[in-house]
Amino acid sequence: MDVAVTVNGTLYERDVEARKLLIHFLRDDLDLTGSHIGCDTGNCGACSVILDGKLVKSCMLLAVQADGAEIETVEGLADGDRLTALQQAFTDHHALQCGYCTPGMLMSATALLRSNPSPSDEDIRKALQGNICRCTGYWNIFEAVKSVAR
Amino acid sequence: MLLRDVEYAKPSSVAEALARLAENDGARALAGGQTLINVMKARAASPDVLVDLNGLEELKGIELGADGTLSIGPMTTYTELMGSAEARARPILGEVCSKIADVQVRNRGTIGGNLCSNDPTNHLPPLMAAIGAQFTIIGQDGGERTVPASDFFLGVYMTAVGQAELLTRITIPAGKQDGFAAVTLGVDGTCIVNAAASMNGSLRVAIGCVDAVPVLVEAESPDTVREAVRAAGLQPPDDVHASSEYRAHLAEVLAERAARQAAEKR
Amino acid sequence: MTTIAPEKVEVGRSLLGESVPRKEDRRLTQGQGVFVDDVKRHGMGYLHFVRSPYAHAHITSIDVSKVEKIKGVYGTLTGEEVATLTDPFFQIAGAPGGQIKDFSLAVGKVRFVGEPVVAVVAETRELARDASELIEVEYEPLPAIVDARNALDADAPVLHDDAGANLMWEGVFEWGDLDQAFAEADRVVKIDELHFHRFNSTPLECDGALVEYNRGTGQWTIHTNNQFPGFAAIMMGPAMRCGLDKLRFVTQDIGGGFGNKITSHPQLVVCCLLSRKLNRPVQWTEWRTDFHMSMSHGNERWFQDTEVAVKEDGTLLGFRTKALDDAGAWLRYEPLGGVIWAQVTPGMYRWRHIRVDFTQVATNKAPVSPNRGYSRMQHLWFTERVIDIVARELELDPVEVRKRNYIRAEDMPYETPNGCIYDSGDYAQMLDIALDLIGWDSMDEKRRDAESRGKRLGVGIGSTLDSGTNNFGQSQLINPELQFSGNNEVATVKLDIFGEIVVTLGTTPQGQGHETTASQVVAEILNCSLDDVHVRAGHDSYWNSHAGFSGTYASQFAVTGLSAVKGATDMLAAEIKKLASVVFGGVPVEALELAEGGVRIKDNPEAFLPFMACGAIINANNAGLPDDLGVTLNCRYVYRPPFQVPDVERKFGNLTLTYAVQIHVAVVEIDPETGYYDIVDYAAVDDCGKRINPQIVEGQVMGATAQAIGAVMHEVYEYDEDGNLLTPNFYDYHVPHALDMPPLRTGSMESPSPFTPLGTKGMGEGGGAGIHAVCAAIQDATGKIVTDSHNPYHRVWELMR
Amino acid sequence: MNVNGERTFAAPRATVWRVLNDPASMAKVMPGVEGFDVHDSGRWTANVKIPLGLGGLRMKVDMEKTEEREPEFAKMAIKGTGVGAMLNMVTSFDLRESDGACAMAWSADVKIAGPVGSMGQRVLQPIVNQQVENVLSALDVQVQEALRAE
Repeated sequence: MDVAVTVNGTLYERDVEARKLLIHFLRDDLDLTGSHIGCDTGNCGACSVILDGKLVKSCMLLAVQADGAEIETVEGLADGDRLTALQQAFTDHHALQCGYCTPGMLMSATALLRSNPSPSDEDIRKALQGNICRCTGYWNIFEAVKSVAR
Repeated sequence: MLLRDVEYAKPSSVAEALARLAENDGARALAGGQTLINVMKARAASPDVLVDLNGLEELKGIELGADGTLSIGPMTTYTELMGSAEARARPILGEVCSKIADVQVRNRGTIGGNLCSNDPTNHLPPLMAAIGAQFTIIGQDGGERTVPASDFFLGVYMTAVGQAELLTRITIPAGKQDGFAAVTLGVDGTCIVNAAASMNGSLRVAIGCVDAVPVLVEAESPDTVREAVRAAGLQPPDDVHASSEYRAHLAEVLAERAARQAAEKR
Repeated sequence: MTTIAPEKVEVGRSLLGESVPRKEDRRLTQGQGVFVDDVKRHGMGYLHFVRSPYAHAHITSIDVSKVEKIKGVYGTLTGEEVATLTDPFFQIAGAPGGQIKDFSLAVGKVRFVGEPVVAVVAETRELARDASELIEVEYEPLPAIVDARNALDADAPVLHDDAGANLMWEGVFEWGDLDQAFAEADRVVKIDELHFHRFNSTPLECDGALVEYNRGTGQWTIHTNNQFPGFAAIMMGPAMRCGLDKLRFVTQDIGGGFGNKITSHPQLVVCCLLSRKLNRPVQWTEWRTDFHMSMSHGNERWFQDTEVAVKEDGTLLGFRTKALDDAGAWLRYEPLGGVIWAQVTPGMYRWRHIRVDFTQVATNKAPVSPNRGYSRMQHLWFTERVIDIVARELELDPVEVRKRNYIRAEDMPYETPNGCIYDSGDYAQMLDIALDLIGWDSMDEKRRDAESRGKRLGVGIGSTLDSGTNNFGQSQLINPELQFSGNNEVATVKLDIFGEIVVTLGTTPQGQGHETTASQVVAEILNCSLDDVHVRAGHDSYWNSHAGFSGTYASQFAVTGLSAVKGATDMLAAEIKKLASVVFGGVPVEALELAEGGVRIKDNPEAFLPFMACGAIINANNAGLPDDLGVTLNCRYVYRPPFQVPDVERKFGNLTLTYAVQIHVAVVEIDPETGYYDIVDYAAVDDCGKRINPQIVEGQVMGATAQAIGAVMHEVYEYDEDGNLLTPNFYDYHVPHALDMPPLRTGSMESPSPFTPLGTKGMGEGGGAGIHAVCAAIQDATGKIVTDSHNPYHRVWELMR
Repeated sequence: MNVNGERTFAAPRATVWRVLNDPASMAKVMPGVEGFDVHDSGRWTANVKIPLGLGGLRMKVDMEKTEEREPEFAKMAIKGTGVGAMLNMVTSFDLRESDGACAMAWSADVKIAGPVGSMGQRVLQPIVNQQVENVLSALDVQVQEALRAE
């Protein structure tokens, strides 16, 4: 089936099987390998992307369902070499270790700060609940997000 | 992560969706997909056709009637419901939805999907049973019928919505004295046992995770809820998270807690 | 938590001990890391495994004929083929465990649910999985052995006929004089059974590989996320009947390891065989459910018939116990777990009389292999449980019992009953710091407050050691025939033609920030800016900067890795000075110093030779240099820790070089009606000697703590009586998420190790302390003895009934 | 998993026995039967699609009568093989005359292996109970039909 999606401002048109999940489409067909896969059950959030302004897990969506959609992935966050405040905060606060969950984590935090620029500690935790990190224990991630909250 | 081959249909109307479902008894309606797609990843189920209901405006929307009755379109996402001014007429709805899974899932998962999948660990089936929701189902012929929760939930992953039928409306009577209590796997995780209560004249408590469908008990007051649950003679399933005995015990404790919450609200 | 601003990093002050931001982060925060599943090659095929649905069964027939006809299916590999193309993997164990025949696919029999039986390679991932469903495997189910405690029963089904029974390894460890200890004892505390459960660290990235075979050279290039290529190589080479020169391992970014990515060698062999058979690159992605069913579970262990000899005042004299270890279906790294625990034989305590009868058995469950805290975690949980059970039996304060028995700071370095040398630390003072952080003095008040809210509050301590830098000689205590001992790591530091300082490590970091800490050491020695130091990401055996034990495991980079970096950089610094002394016309090297990205004469800073010039001279403009100069500006150094071969008879000797220390305190509040509980407060104090980058160290402490909290509350690989895994994914295997995390207070001490070049100690595996602390807190809150390391709500509820 | 129970049929024992031993009726009793082969009086094979709501689970089911004491007792070994699931079941029933009606005490030991067994673990028990209930009701219908036919 034909799919046309705009990812990070670029239009991609491809012919894919109906059964292909959006995450596989992004990684294998579009070579956007920043979004990751960490589970089979929609729990880990490593594949989180922003689809038409909504944060979703791209492993629980068929690529064909994204036809006509605007998608933002981690590759689209930084402006050239200029990191976003959030990306910088992640490094300043040592909010990542292996970096595998980081892309999804950044997308979730980005979505949070757009809808709620001044989140409480509880808001931050709730916003990141859908993203599993096995390295950091989350504490430094909370700090990083808090540091860019207004 | 790799699904079996499947056909994808994107109908532009409920009528067309019904037609596509009727064409093939291997066709399944795709709502939010937050359960179905995962089951398909495990290849534990493999529909021949997915009929995508996303984008069907007929199945969306929340209306608040003059008498306080809420009418909710099944394709309303949890997030939409949580943000809906109308839905605040029955505060428990938003409160419970905010505890389901996580932001990403709530952004895509739908009220109708949660109800029609009727996974025993879901939050909404017991809640709807307790608050006395009515379910409107449209048949292949376009005729609609409305059933109460007691006739809606038939078994695990089975409801009154048959093949080539769709849930079109969830109707919720006015009320505020509701409660919900659960013991979950981690904070706000998968329910081990949950219970929803509603005080509306009588006290109705529905318990989830203890049987294929929510178990409804009625009681005079919170003080007698435990007896009522005991009288229901539950035989909950055993699994890695809880013994049958533990679930039976939680059912009593949580039913009472939900009931007290409900009773304390004014 | 402090924010680290880049300007903190400047030349001229010590970089060792600075929390400089990580060099790795720039690519990782932009989704530009290269993880194994990101590696692609033209014409590659995707591999999917057909896995056993049975815990134990004979394979009566395999029919692949249906799939080989399908367009887009490239080919298959079965156990029969593997058995002819390869030899069984080398076994660490002697008889009986050593007699088992372990191949990379099941041959004739399956021994656990999820065991790979057939591999199929196809044009797409989806097609490969479709094809795997068309491969017909007939099984004849056999009874399964799931509970290790029944594995040695006369009527128990036997996994490996070659071994004759399910006994894989056994050994008696006895030191001191048990009879005397028990004779002197006022009390003997008896504990029937303690159980340490089965779980692992579930790195978010599962295993994987992309393997290319070069017909011309007969060499395989293995792009993988295996965290111990040195070990994979010595397992794979002999099995594949090839020299290690034929196996090129390449890693880059690895999405977490925690020890769980050491034993992927069977799957890597399958990829190698298929890339050769099909003459195309083969890509394998392990999915989450595959990982849970088949990869690297942590050792499950029972401690039975424990007896503890104590004085009335709580002085610990000694203990004896029978340890029963469940290895699962295969010995992929085992039975090393049978000795690794001995690195911390007495835990943190001064008792001198100890006997452990250790038995390891096979069961129809996934094979175990190292998991963060490998084998010591189990043993330290045991010693900590013993302390708290003894305190309860003697009605003493657990704090007092610990302080009375902790090894004292003034006794450091301390030789344990089995000859290990604890290098440094002040356990009692660390405990005080931890109790301070948690507000120990106001605990009774907090208890009353909790009670007023209908909750039961409990507080518990976990004190552990993180023994780092293995002496592989300990393997000889398992099997005297083995020819392994000591340890080593390699680093190469070179000055290139335009003055680039290029560092090549032998390690395979998975988030530990090696590129950053290595740069700190190099910049410190060469007295240059961090930005001038370029550490190659990942590992490549082509770089010739690795040795037999290269890899990232067992808490050792800060010692082996950084010592190698220091050694190589010291060599380079000396060569730079040697070159400069010639260029400056014979100025003695003592008169030279490295500064501002070059070398200069101390009392004549005008005489300055930038690194760029040094690199250019040696690499491209070297005519006229003295014949005997002996300067290459390309320095490879192998660090070798000072170890002796242990005494095999007495099972005595120094098994590890350093001992980092962790003291954790947890406060829980339990809902007595449901058993549901929250960790409401938590303190973690860590001492890993000299910290090169405190922020990275603290990150390791936090991560290990979170894993401990997950393990004690939720994470378990539980099987039903037929050997079906009941927690095969993150749906039923709940790992802590953001809302599950308690408030955390961290503290630290620095007791430099006298035995390491930088005073550093390996660290990162100390999280076990959290399991002990929470178990102790639950015991405190419920007043019931906690006998299991896994305490989900229903178990706590049962405790309280 | 072990399930058992007792069910009374308003029919003489002989009738119930006949139904239970008639492949044609059994084909109507088992869930989602798509094909049914009789090898001999003691061995049947059925191709079934067990309805599981989210989608049917296809299986080839071999049944073999391992024990029989006409007209009161029979024991069957049932082996189902499907993609992702293996079913092994031993079931037996005991028929008793009780004033005109027939009481059937039945029990089944059900083992389900394979991904579905693990995945669906938390819902398996309710599903099995559900299927058993369906089978028994269908059996009742068959018994009544047989009765009318007599």
